[in-house]
Amino acid sequence: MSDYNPAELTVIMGSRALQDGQIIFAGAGLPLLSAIHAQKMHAPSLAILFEVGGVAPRITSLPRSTNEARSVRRSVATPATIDMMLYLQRGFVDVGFLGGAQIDRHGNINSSCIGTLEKPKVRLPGSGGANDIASSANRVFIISYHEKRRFVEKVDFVTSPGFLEGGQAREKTGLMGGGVEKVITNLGIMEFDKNSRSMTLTAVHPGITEEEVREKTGFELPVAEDLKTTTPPSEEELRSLRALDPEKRYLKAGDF
Amino acid sequence: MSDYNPAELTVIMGSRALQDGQIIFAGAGLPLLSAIHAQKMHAPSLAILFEVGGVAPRITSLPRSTNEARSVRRSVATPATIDMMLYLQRGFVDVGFLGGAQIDRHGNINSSCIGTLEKPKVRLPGSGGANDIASSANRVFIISYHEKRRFVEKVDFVTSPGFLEGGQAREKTGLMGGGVEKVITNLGIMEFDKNSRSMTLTAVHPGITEEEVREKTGFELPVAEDLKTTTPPSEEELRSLRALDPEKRYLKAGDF
Amino acid sequence: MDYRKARQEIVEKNKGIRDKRTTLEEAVSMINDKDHVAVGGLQYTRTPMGVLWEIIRQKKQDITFYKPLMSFEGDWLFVSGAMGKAVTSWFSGGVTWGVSKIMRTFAERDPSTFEEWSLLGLSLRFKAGAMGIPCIPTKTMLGSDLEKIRGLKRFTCPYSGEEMLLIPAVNPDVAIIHSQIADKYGNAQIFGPPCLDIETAKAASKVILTTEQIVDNEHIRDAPNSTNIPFFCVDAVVELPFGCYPHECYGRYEPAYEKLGEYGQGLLKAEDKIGFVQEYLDKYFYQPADFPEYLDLFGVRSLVEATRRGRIWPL
Amino acid sequence: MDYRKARQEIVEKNKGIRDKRTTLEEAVSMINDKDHVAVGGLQYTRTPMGVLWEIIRQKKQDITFYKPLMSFEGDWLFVSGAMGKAVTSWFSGGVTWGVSKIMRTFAERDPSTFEEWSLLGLSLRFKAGAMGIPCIPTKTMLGSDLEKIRGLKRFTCPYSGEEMLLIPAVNPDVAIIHSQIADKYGNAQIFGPPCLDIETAKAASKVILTTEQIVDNEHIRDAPNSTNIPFFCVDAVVELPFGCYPHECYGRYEPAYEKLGEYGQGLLKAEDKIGFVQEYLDKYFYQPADFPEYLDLFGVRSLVEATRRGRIWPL
Repeated sequence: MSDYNPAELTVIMGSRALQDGQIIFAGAGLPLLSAIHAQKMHAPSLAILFEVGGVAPRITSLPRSTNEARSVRRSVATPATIDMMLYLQRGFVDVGFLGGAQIDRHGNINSSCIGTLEKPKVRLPGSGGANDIASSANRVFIISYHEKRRFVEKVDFVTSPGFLEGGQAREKTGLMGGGVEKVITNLGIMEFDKNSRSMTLTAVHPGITEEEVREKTGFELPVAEDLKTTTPPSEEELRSLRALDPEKRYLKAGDF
Repeated sequence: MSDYNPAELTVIMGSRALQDGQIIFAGAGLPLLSAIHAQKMHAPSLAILFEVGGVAPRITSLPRSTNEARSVRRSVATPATIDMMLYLQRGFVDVGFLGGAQIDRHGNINSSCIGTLEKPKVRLPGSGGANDIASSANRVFIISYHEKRRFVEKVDFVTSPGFLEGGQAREKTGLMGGGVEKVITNLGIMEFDKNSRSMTLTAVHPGITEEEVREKTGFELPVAEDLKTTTPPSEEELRSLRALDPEKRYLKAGDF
Repeated sequence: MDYRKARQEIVEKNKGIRDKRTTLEEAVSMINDKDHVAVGGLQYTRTPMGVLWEIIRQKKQDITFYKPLMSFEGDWLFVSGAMGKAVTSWFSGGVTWGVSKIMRTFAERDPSTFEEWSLLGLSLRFKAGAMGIPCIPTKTMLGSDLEKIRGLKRFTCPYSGEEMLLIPAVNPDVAIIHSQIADKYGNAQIFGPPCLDIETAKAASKVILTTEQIVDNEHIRDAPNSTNIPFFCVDAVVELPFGCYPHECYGRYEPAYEKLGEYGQGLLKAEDKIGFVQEYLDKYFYQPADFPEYLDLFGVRSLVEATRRGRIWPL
Repeated sequence: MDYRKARQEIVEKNKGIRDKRTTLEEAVSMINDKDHVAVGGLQYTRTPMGVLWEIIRQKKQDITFYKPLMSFEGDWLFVSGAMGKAVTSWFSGGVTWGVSKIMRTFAERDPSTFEEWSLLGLSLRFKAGAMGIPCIPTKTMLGSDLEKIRGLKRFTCPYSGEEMLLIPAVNPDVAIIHSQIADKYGNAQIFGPPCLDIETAKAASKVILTTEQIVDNEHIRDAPNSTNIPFFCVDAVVELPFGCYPHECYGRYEPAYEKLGEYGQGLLKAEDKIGFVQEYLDKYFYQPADFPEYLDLFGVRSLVEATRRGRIWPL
């Protein structure tokens, strides 16, 4: 088995979740790395959209931000930001790929504050386009480092809606996008129960145990009856991925 | 005194109502001819906007339609139709210049039908942008041939709102644009009483009597106390105007 | 179309970067009888005439056509039976050719065949459809009889207290659009006014794009600011030079004024207006074997002259 | 700003084609303390830095700044006192430089100084303002805590029955925008993503435009499709090469990454964060005699290198 670190593993698992021909929104960092990696591996026609106004750019070197000229080079179009975001609302975006400081049982994401917004312990940068992606993308994948303080029973602030209080809450509030389909971490893959819309462990990565995942999750995490084990990253996947981030800006060995 | 026909007279009077530096919407035919004539005479920086998507084009030969490539040549911008029309709603358009099949006492215009819309005697082409101009331009000038069947007590159909039922009716309905300021015809100029918002004759053209105007108006037309007589077209104005329509497509001797 | 259905059709369709080139026949076969079809361009500029021509040839019936301003093509669509209803702000031949007698015949017989909106009102219907919202507030049409006959709802803005009208979104089944250039994926670049084409492309469930010229994708990427419609909106791409003829295509050719005038004058003089149009349809629409043979009826002199007048360098 | 007042300011202003060239000092004197100012660009792309620089130099106070995503310039505006409130969807230095400690200092002390919207939510505020409507429906932010803290009103579409949120329009006092080229009348051509600049230009009462290069009006008329902002929206035009520096201007220069990194790392390491920024302000904002002297602090090597990396032919 090849040697890889948690960041590399997670990005490769994220990449595998993407299909050729999809239209996706991917944030800076690991989500973007997953998307570009997917283009190299199995999804050459995957089209990436950036909120700043880039449609299907050719990304050769990894940009620091998805909102700069470097990230929209050789786009097929450079629409206004509002037009990019409205493509989500109209249903054109197959997948939205998000991270977040806190994620809860029902897939709600917090990127606004730790504590309350009136008296924050930590004020975070805020939604950016994440709320819009979570509200309206046809499906959402969350990519995250798996630790107890991130996977909480209830986020301090719902910046980006998952299934809200669970059950039919999301639909009832009037939202159209499909909500969170998968949560991909360095430990495994979680999906959501059809009725309760609670996060459920459906796959663990090679060498990871069910117990380890539950230990590092801040709420009672159900486990699917047919719990799977993912296929480990191949040499080819790792070689291709590492070439995308030679400076290891994102693919560091520790937490990400 | 120079010799001129009613169409020439009306266009010149329309032209004089425009000021340099204004942003205007002008429909095909006499309104457009007035605007271009004003540019040649006294308003070189008058900017004409066309609903198809032309901003301040250079019009050298008179287009058949304001909606073709010929009419937007050498524009400074070519926005989408909706953006052109929204400039009206946002308040960017100083003057809207309209014609119409019927005009009533309160400046309402009909370009939809003679008779009722359910059982029309004549179905007319419809609003185009006229309703939007009448609704939202900062002020509207109407240019028209003066005859009883056109100047009616009440239009068969309010395609484009003037002061609706008069008084404060226009403001009460929520409209923002200033409404009709002047009606310019081959006989004289009419404005609107500040309270009743009823059409009032404020000027007659040289050689035209008050009685003649009232005779050719389909409703009781009040006359301003200080009724003025307009200055006749100058040789220079006529020469310049005739050069714009050498084929006399619009500047015919008869009705227009 | 229902708001949720309109979104679902976009969600479910294959929006990927793929070769979408096809024939005019194949593309038009995507349109069904009774569909709601939005027509690009405005009056006689950048009309997707080739697609209308093929719609008439394929004997489609009872379609609701949306166009910001309708010109002669409305006559042809009515008389052929392709158009059951015109949704537009203005319907006539052209200012200098008088009011369309065909429009009058149809709309005076059955007023519901001509659904009138103000130009901004109709534009906002497409804008709302394009934005993925079911309605949008406006001041336009307030107080007019257009407000009444369209049965529009009033709305008081809860923030400002302003009295507004709500314009309902429209999401047509198909939008048909003609651009100067496009790549095989459907990235379309329109020069001159884009009219309502961008809004209709996003509002419609399917988009048929004809283009003067298919260019390499790298050419599109050289000037991405000029792309008005991205590939994921488009379902079929047909290369069709002179695809607006006898209407115009900005920067490429002006209208064949003489041919439009011939039709306009002919119609004015004809005693049997419908019969006159039927003959026109037979000659120009049904008889030609293909689109080049249709263009041949106008003749090389007409095409060359329209190009000479209309060409704007460097388009 | 009140809906009716926002319209009236447009109605009354001189919108004509006239020479609007002026100095940076004169242009910025149009901005008052406590104004609402919309800033063009997004994160560190096409920031109208020259105008922000001059705002800080003129010691403007307590302005509400709107920007789709804020970057380091937010630190400088906060510490100088120019910014009383940031209205944005995201506020940080940059993903690789961590969360802004300055933002945290201000927003944790007084949460009302950072008014958060989703990016589409904020975009729609400007869109509504630009369209001349007081609010606009959307699905975005529904059900989230952003809906609650912004106190947004729910709305049921009377045509479809859809549950929507209403986003209130915003009409700032001033929009500040930087374009690659413009003519002296204010016809501005932006290359690369226009971000929210077109919407803000139409929504604002006044527009200050800086541009890399003033070109002849005929050049604008040669390519009217590229004009994003027409002259009648614009009130002042300032030619200001490298006007976004150390941020980037698409097609002309990339960010001075090394200089941003120097600031970002310096701030991370500094014990007295506010003091560190005050020193930075003193050196880069208050000391230079004029904008070229400010650019001189970055040095020719930095400008040439940023240009080499950023230039996209033929811009």
